[in-house]
Amino acid sequence: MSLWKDFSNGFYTENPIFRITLGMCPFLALSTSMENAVGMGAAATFVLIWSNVAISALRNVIPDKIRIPCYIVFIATFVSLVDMVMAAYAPALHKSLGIYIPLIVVNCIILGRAEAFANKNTVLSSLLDGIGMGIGFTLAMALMATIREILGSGSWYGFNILGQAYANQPILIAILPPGAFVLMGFVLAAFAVIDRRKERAA
Amino acid sequence: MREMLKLGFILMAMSLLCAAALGYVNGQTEERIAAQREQAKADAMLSISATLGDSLSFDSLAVPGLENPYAETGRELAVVEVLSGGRRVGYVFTAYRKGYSSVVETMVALDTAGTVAGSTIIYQSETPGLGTRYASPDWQGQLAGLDGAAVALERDGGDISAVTGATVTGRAVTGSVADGVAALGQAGLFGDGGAE
Amino acid sequence: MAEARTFQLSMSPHFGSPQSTRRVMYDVVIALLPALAGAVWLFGFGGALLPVLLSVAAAVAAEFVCLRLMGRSTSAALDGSAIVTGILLAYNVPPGVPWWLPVLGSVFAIVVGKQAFGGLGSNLVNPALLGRAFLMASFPVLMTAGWSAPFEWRNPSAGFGTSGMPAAQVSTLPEADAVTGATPLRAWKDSFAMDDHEGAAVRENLSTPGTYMNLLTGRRGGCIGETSIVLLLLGALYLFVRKVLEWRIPLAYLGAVALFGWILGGPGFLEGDALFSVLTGGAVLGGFFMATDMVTSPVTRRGRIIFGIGAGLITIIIRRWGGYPEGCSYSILLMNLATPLIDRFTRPRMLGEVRKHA
Amino acid sequence: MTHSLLLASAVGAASQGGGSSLAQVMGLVIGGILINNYVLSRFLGICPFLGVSKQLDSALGMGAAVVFVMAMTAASCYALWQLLLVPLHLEYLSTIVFILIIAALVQFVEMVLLKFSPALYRALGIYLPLITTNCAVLGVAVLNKDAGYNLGLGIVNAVAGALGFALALILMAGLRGRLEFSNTPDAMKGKPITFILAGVMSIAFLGFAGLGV
Amino acid sequence: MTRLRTFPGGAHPDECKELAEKRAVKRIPAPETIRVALCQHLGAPSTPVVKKGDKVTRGQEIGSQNGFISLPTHSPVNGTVAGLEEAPLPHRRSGPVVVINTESEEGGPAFEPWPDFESRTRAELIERIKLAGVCGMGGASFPTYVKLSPPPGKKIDTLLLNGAECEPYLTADHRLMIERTEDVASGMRILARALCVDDPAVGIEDNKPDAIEAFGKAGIRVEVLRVKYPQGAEKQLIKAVTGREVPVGGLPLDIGVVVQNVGTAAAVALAVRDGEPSLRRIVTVSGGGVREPGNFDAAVGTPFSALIAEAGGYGDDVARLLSGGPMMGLAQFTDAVPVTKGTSGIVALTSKEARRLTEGPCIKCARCVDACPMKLVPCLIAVNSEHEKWAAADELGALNCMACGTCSFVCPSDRFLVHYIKRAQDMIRASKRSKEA
Ligand SMILES: Cc1cc2nc3c(=O)[nH]c(=O)nc-3n(C[C@H](O)[C@H](O)[C@H](O)COP(=O)(O)O)c2cc1C
Ligand SMILES: Cc1cc2nc3c(=O)[nH]c(=O)nc-3n(C[C@H](O)[C@H](O)[C@H](O)COP(=O)(O)O)c2cc1C
Ligand SMILES: Cc1cc2nc3c(=O)[nH]c(=O)nc-3n(C[C@H](O)[C@H](O)[C@H](O)COP(=O)(O)O)c2cc1C
Ligand SMILES: Cc1cc2nc3c(=O)[nH]c(=O)nc-3n(C[C@H](O)[C@H](O)[C@H](O)CO)c2cc1C
Ligand code: SF4
Ligand code: SF4
Ligand code: SF4
Ligand code: SF4
Ligand code: FES
Repeated sequence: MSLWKDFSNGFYTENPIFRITLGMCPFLALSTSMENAVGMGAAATFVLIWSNVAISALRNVIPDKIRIPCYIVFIATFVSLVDMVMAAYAPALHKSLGIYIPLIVVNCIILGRAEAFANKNTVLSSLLDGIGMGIGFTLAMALMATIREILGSGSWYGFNILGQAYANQPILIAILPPGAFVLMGFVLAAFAVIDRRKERAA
Repeated sequence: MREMLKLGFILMAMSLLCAAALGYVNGQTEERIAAQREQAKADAMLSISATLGDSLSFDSLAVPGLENPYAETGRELAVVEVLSGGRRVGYVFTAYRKGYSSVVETMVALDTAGTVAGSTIIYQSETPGLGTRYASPDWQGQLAGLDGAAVALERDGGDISAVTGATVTGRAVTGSVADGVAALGQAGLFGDGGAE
Repeated sequence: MAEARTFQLSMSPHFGSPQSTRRVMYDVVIALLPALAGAVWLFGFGGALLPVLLSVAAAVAAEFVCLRLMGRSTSAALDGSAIVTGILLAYNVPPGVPWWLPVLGSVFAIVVGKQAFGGLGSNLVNPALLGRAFLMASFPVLMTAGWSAPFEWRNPSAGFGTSGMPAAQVSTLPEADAVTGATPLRAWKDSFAMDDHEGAAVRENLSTPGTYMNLLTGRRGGCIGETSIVLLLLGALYLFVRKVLEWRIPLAYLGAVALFGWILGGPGFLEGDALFSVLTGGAVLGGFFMATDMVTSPVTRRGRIIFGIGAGLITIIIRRWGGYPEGCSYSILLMNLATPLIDRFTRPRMLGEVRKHA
Repeated sequence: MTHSLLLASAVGAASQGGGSSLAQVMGLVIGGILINNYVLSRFLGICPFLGVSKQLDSALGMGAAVVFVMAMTAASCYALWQLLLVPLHLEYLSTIVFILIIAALVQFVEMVLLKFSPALYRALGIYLPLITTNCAVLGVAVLNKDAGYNLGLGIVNAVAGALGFALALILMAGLRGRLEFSNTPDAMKGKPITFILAGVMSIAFLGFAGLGV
Repeated sequence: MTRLRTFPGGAHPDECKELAEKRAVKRIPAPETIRVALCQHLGAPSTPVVKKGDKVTRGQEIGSQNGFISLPTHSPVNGTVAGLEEAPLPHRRSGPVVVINTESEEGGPAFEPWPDFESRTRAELIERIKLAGVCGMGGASFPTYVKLSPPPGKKIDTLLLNGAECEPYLTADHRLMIERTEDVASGMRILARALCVDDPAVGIEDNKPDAIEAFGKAGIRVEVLRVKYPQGAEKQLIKAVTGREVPVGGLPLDIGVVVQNVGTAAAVALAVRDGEPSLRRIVTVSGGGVREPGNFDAAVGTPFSALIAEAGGYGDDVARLLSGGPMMGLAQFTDAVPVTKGTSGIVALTSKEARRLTEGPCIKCARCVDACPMKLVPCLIAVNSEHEKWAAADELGALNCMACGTCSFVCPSDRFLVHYIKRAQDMIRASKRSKEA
């Protein structure tokens, strides 16, 4: 039961994006299309899982005083790994994610989970937490990317769904930087409304 | 002090471990990454030069007295000659100019008379749905067969239609190509002098 | 002696001026009407009147729905401010755009620009201008290409729709005597891309009394409400008389546009055209009706002057070097962002206050 | 059929080995501050932008700290890249090395400030640790490396980016001061309206798009 | 025409003076029962020295001075003390009053008349002004003798009489100036002598040409001012006439100026020249809510209801009853409150005249900023106060607000600016006090 909680926490209740609003930069920058969103989600999930695992495995070995630098080294290692592998096997995606891959290093979600969770829990729990948080991050990216890609390009995952007429003249701003901020504001407001409804119902 | 040393040692050890792991992965992927990069560019060069001949090969060409029309973007005009069976059949170069929100990089292939054989945008970061439309093969297709030095938008007296509302990017593409071709021409690469 | 009588208590003062927010807003609506008449004359019912009506209807409807959703009194939807936003948004789109464009812009202006922040008085930037900027970013083609020429609606067969015309071509049309080419500012800007000689000729053509006259009377391409300068000035005069407008922002803004237009607006230093700068684009509409939006401009006197000068400078910078031919709306939006800071650093010296010099 | 040297020349010299023109410097400065503002259009440094913009004083402090650290980062990352990573063919370690440099630098700056200027330390101290996890800082190191800027251009790029960050932060702080008094609907209070406000700023900054020098 | 002098800022409320301006002052007898407040003046209330059943005579002291900033109180009539009680008052919710059943109003001077006041010493004059219970009749009812006794080291060089009367409806000072010019002139000379000032002047707005003329004839220097509210506010009057600014947190005497209301000057003349304590005053009764507006010379302690009856009674619609004018006057819950020395007018407003009481959001139109005569930023202070940001309100100078109401008056959103600012002032003062303690 508690393992399930470790796993599912990140989906909604502790969703790193919508609840804690961490890791905003890649989220806002790369939610322009489903393709980017899923790519970034996968990359971040990979790093999250393995940094969580490595840190919880070594949590008794790493001296407390230098734990943060150690975490950073681990995280940077996994990030570089993803970077290289992606460049080798998915060059197009690698190109469109650009600078945000190395920036996963400073993604507060990952360091945050290391410090708040992996550092105190078993390897199994941490693994599940990593997967759960990763899925939560990816889901959030996908939600945002769905809205932005459909509004801003008239397509979803590259498939034209609103017709050519719309695709010729979409609400372009949705995939420009302002669109990311404004839509994020409305999504957060929607969450606030849903939460309030739930509270009242309870 | 000993404590410090110990901590430093542990951190160092961890870092080395990580570096070693990365070194290993790097070894596994380095060639592939490099090859990917080369391949991407080679494919691009090959595809725009396809009409110049069969079994093409490329070689960089030092052109004496070549002016650099791209100084304001901080780039240089570098020419590659296109060989078919050891014979020079054309040139490839990359043109640069600031478009709407980025420096647009257009790779162009010319025959030895300066006529465009093909072109492709290899880098741009223009407005999606607007400036980016210039990268479409359809639009690029308009350049093929034109005299490179005369490539221009209709607005500017040429033959090429601009994407509505994105003249800036269009000018960057056409203007930079024409500039490059003109520079090549001035250096005497076309016509008799060029054909050797 | 008579029984003591009792009365309602209230705080002083017990006297109020007859001004009310509603009255101020409807005064602005009235002041904007002459320019609407001008726009209909120039661009026709379909080209000008319809977009304005739709835009106002959409703004009021959006306001109503938002207030309803938030459980606030819906009567505020008719306090006039949404109508002003709707009109000004429509004034900021080119004539003859598809009907849904001003509607979408108005809805964005009201929902994102105003009601999300809490409605009248709470918004931080000018809603109408935000709506316009939203349209610019989303539909740059519709917003910047295909200007219909004045009087085209009355004589479509004459075919001086400028959509296909080279922007540089600035001619005086025999029939309508209008400055065409996409817009005068577009032509001015494009002149810098030409070779020196040709560009200078274009600019010279734009700096003539004939052109100024056409600019004053609206015989030129431009957004629905920005072209009829004379009628806009008439409306502004009405607002001055009604004490709705205060001189600082319009004067500082237009003064700065003229000054920097002269200093920076030309090919070289001090080679611009001050009068042309003020009369083209949206400077007059913006200076009197949009930079003056009280909610989003500074409250201090010095602040208002700084605001006007800042916006004027940015306008010219964008016109001369920016990606858009016109910078009026963005300049005001950008200064809106700085308004809280301006207010903070320009607090007036209180009566009797001796400022310590830091 | 092709070899890399050849391609490098065909694609032009991406690295800006030579001198840097004034136009290029101006372009970087205006680009970093206005056109491609780190926060409002490049999405770098969003977290501190949202976190430290509640008060004008802290925004000013954070802005100053970021300018300083980013300039230092650009310089030291350039040095390590050119002097260590490239000669030893350890380019793939750049991410690790850069982040460690930044962490160490922030520590170092903190110590130096504490020792030599306690006043400045008190003013900036609390913001310094936040900077380590500010993606704008690592971002500028990576951007400089990828663009192949020389030392001078790298520092210009970093300072311009940091000034852009500071500008956005300070404007935001002023606006949020007023937002507190706004009659914001309940559902919008807090984060939602802050994001929308950032979006509004970002729209206004579009006005600088395409600004050419 | 040269531009008339005035101060920066301010507003132009409808003057509404025509209702009572032409009505000569009517002296009305004291009613059967009067309630004389012991706290008419600013400072400590006087200590009662009579008890229920005592006979009192006109001019007799019924309350004795209680400290430096305090004054004695006198009985305006001959009669019997019916009791001492706590009763509602116009300027505060309630306070100690002496209830007197009136028998008659005859009687000679309470003090020795000094028609030759020129030959009296400064100290004698000031002592007399104190004993006569003279306090300011123009505003805060500050004990006049205190103002005449500047602390050592402060040199007074300017005496200004305040004849601005800028509040709408009020015409008491106006009538006083044209009907009793000589009293005001004598009072002015006495005050000038008490302060060793050579060239006193009276400031009058140009909407009272007859008063300007009357003073001119009496050989008094008149400073004509452009009509604007609040021209009569001390700091604004000083700025308009002398160009000097009273420093923030300071008093007029810091810049060598003393301002006295024209009514105060007349009271001083009565006290010194005629030996009369301060027993009566002129009250304007006006507003759309009374049938026959006018100016009345009434005994202190007369209930408002009696004056309203003198003015023909209430009209059909009375939304608000005010002590003072509509800008700064206080709304009264009952008309049973008595006239005090500071009661310059009683105004009954109809619902049409009275300000709307529904507040809209601040649209930051800056009218309040442009109008504030103290050059504050009222909208910002108010909004900070609304959100309980007292420190920020203090930084914006909330304490300098004199509650003149100009800002609320001009506000198109009908914001309760004065209310918010006063609340901020209370909180700031409270926190400063607790910090000192
Ligand atoms: C948000 C926005 C993005 C734009 N992006 C581009 C672009 O990528 N390329 C371009 O050439 N013009 C772009 N423009 C349009 C230019 O500002 C300019 O108006 C246009 O290039 C002029 O072309 P026209 O003469 O075809 O109207 C953009 C405009 C806006 C409002
Ligand atoms: C607490 C307080 C102390 C004052 N002290 C003096 C004083 O020492 N000397 C003086 O000449 N006036 C003094 N004044 C009187 C003021 O200068 C001013 O005349 C008085 O407050 C009436 O002003 P107003 O009717 O405009 O409110 C004092 C007023 C107050 C409220
Ligand atoms: C807003 C405001 C308006 C005032 N208007 C008048 C006025 O019209 N006439 C007047 O004599 N005093 C007026 N006063 C009071 C004066 O400031 C000052 O207290 C008075 O002239 C001092 O004289 P006194 O002590 O003899 O009353 C006003 C005060 C304020 C704050
Ligand atoms: C002089 C004046 C100018 C105005 N200008 C604008 C404007 O440019 N844009 C707008 O949306 N509303 C404008 N309004 C209406 C109103 O102030 C605006 O909707 C508020 O910003 C909404 O809170 C104006 C109102 C006045 C009185
Ligand atoms: S590093 Fe931190 S600040 Fe940057 S994107 Fe990631 S979470 Fe955000
Ligand atoms: S690192 Fe600091 S600033 Fe960045 S998101 Fe985390 S808490 Fe916010
Ligand atoms: S007058 Fe009223 S609405 Fe205007 S700024 Fe002042 S308080 Fe706000
Ligand atoms: S009441 Fe206070 S804030 Fe308002 S105008 Fe008068 S002095 Fe200024
Ligand atoms: S995601 Fe936090 S600073 Fe960029």
